[in-house]
Amino acid sequence: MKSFEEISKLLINQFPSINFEIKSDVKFEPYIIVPPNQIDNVCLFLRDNIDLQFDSLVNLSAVDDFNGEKTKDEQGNDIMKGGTLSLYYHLESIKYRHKILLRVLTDRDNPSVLSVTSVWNSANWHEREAFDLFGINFINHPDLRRILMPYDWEFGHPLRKDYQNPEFYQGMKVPY
Amino acid sequence: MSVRTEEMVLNMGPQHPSTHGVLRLELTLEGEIITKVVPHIGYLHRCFEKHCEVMTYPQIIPYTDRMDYLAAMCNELGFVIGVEKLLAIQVPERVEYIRVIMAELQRIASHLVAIGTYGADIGAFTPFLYCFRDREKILNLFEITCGARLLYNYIWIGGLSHDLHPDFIRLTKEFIREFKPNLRELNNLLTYNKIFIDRTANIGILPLETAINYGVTGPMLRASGLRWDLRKDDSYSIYNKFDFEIPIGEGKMGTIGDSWDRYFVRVREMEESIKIIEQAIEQIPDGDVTAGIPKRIKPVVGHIYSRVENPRGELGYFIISDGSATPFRVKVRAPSFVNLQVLDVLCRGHMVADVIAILGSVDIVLGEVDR
Amino acid sequence: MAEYIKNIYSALITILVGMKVTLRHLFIPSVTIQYPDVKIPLPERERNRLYVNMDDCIGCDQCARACPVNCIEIETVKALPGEDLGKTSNGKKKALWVTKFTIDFAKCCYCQLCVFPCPTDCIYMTYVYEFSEYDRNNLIYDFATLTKEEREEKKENYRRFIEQKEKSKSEKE
Amino acid sequence: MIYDFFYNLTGSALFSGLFVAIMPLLTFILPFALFAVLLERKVAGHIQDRLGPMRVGYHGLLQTVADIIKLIQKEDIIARENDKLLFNIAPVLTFVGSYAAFAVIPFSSIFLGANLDLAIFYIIAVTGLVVVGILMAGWASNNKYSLLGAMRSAAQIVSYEIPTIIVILSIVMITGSMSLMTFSENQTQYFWNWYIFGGPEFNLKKFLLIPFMFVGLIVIYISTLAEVNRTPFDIPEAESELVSGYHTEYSGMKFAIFFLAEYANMFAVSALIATMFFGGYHSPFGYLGNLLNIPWMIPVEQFFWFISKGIFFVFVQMWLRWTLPRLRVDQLMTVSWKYLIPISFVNLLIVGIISLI
Repeated sequence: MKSFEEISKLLINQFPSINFEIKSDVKFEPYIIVPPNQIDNVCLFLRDNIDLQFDSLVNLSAVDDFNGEKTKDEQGNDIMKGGTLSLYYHLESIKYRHKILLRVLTDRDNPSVLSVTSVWNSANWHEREAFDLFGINFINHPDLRRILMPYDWEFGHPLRKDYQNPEFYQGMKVPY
Repeated sequence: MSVRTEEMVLNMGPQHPSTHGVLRLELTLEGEIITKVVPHIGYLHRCFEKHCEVMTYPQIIPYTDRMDYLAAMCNELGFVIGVEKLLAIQVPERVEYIRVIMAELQRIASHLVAIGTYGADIGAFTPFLYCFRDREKILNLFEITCGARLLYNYIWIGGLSHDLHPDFIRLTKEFIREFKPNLRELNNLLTYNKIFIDRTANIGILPLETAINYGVTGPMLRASGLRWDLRKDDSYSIYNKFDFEIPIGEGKMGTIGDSWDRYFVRVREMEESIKIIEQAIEQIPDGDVTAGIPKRIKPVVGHIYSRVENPRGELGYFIISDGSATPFRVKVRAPSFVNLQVLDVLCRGHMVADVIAILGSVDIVLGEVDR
Repeated sequence: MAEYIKNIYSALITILVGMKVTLRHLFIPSVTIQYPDVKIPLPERERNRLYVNMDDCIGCDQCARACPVNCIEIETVKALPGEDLGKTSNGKKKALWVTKFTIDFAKCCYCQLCVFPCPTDCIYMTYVYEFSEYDRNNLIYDFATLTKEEREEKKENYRRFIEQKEKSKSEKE
Repeated sequence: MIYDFFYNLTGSALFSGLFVAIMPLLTFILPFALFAVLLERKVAGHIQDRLGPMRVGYHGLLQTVADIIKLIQKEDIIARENDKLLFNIAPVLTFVGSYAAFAVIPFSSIFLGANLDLAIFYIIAVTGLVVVGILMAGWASNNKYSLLGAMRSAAQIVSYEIPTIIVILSIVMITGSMSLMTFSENQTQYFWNWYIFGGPEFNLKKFLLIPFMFVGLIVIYISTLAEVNRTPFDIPEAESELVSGYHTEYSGMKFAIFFLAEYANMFAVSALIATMFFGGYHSPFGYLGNLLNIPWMIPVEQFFWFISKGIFFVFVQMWLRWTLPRLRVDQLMTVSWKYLIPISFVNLLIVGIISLI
């Protein structure tokens, strides 16, 4: 059963080249910010290290931080430029019962993160959902296609804060 | 000379009598043997997470009911515990007890549906009606307490919408007294029936490592032999006050982690839930349940991941609040959504009739898968 | 060979046990009722169709705000100073003409969130659950008691009252 | 019997032959099918703690009549892609397969279609037609599910034909003849003369036979269940997998004929078992007719006893349907080839040896 500090210390001296940002003063759950192109090596290490053994990815949630600068497009509804999308990885070790929260930041315009499906298979559908609802492109994901929305939904990604509902989808009026 | 069988793609669903809702399974068959199963979901997607961004905290509770509509109480409990942690408020003792009783009654009702529809999938239609006859009694208990039978909006942030009905305790005791013999009878009729065992033992075996790697939780993980239950391991609410044990799969009728084990873990879990309810009814204190409900709910900026042992697995709410009365983001970790991924691994090499048996033992609810 | 015999034996025994269970149920009285002729009495906290007692309603819009699906629409017109609108049952003075109070029961999810915040308890749930319609628009119930002309007239003289106030204010400057 | 009666009544062989063919249908199968469908739904209801149909008529008695009327006025859909000819012949063929078996079943000593010497042989041959009808239906509906369902049920019926025939063979060995009439005649009045209790003569052979007769009864009962596609072998209409197998595409009157064929087949099979093991139309306790010595009363009593035995076995089939889950296709084959056939062969061998004593 390792505490948050021990785990972050272990991570830092395992990956000296990566600059992690340790956030422990945040309300309710401290987390570590990991750069998007290193996430799969970090997760592989977290899973395979003997005294960490994070063998189950509990939850992977994508969040639209909506912190770019707002601009108006022609119809007057606001469009976000810049800003970040963040991915929260909740990991847990069944053996040692300790938990950790990782956060990955990608920019909003063309978000792309390395997929961790090779580390935990449960990430497969979580990542497909993040792609479907947020547009985050996961590199070397087995089959990245929409999961909840119809496969041919080309009006953007619904869970983004500046998402506009289309008027018609294949002849059906969308806002009922 | 191997017989060249040409692959046949069979679409099962989305309106198929036994896919437990709107789920389309694309089966690639060779003769009768399955080589690949691709589940297509999203037919029941009602964008719960988009709703949460425009609703105030109390208004979200009726929406959480509609995710796993067979275990509405447990959904509400998960969300409410998360928000109470955000607000850092402590709920009176009586409310905790009532919440545990309601969650356990809901677990029995949900398992009765799972077992009943599983029997009906295998072909035995009578146990399905016996299970629903017992479930009606639980729904009546819910109805006299909060007025609704399926979607309750009963557990509020900081308390409950109504106190217990005066003769709730008497009716619950009556239900438990009638339910025990019914459960034994169900075992005689279905659980130990040789045909049922032939149809479910050694079918859809889920090894423990694959289960953990696929993030499977709940009765499916316990059937694969791991004693992992959030009520004990990550104990929320007052579950540490009751003694009950966690049933796991022992491979009595086949190997550990087969469909029969998943079914039997649910049957034994119902017995455990009865034990919890009996203890909770004895020790329930008095007190006011609606006093602690805050008038205006504006949690502090921060994020919390609260999780609850739903009848289908670990239901988690990742709530991010930005200080306003509506949450900034609520992400739901739905157990059926995660458990459904394993279907492809379970069904390889089995026959079409087994897919129905395996899907029934996985016990998914599409409202929760599609959110 | 033993396995073979054991299979046959357990198959026969479990089938006979199962048949004993169903035979016993053949003689147990049935639990179902004949619905349209016999109806189950509903408990008193039952949540079905809403009813609004209009002479208690002060048009405070609390229920519309609390509703998660926004199925309650209320429009009110301020009463002119001279007009007397009478009192609600618990003695609160009414200050607003409620010109429109509709609840769309096609959208309502019967969660009872609107019943609790109402200061005068004029909106509550009744026992009526058989109110299905052929056309969805018939499910939009209008509870306001003012007739069409009265609503126009109320809006009309309120607008005139506002203009009078503007005119008198502009004359004062 | 009836044939000669009508022959000397009308004198023309054609008319009396025709009438004998129609007689069982009009007098027995149609009313039985009406009654059996309602019985099934009532039995299912009460087993599952509910009431079954109660609306139409007193306690739902006219329910089946309402069903028939509904099915008659329903549109009889023939899809464009269907093979028209086969599509229409299939239901008739399945019905003929089971209906023709009634010609030789003795309802009572005088009420018998035709007293064939090869009655049992004829029944086995005729029920083979049902397989052809089902395959035709599956193929003609031109849809993936029906084809799968039809192939499965054909394999099932063929592989369960063998244990039935072997057990029938063991009975034929004891009685020495193949005509159902002699079967019934041998098992005279009292129930201890029935074959299930070892046959009419009182000697050591009788007591040796009893256990093997019970084994034979169980084997033939299970295999006839499979032949009639009833649970636990109702894979062709396995709702949960193949969306009701070969008669998915049928609607209206054709579907009613399939339904009728199923119930007719159910009664034919139960009647066969009753005749072979439980003394056909003989009453277990002697006849009231003899006591009050009213001679014409005896055939009526025999008719009553025969019908009640048949309906009892039909009830057991229904009782099994609402108790047991369904077997998978390969399990079904293992039950037939690995369990029923070896047991029935051994049974045949022992019965043969005993009958030599």
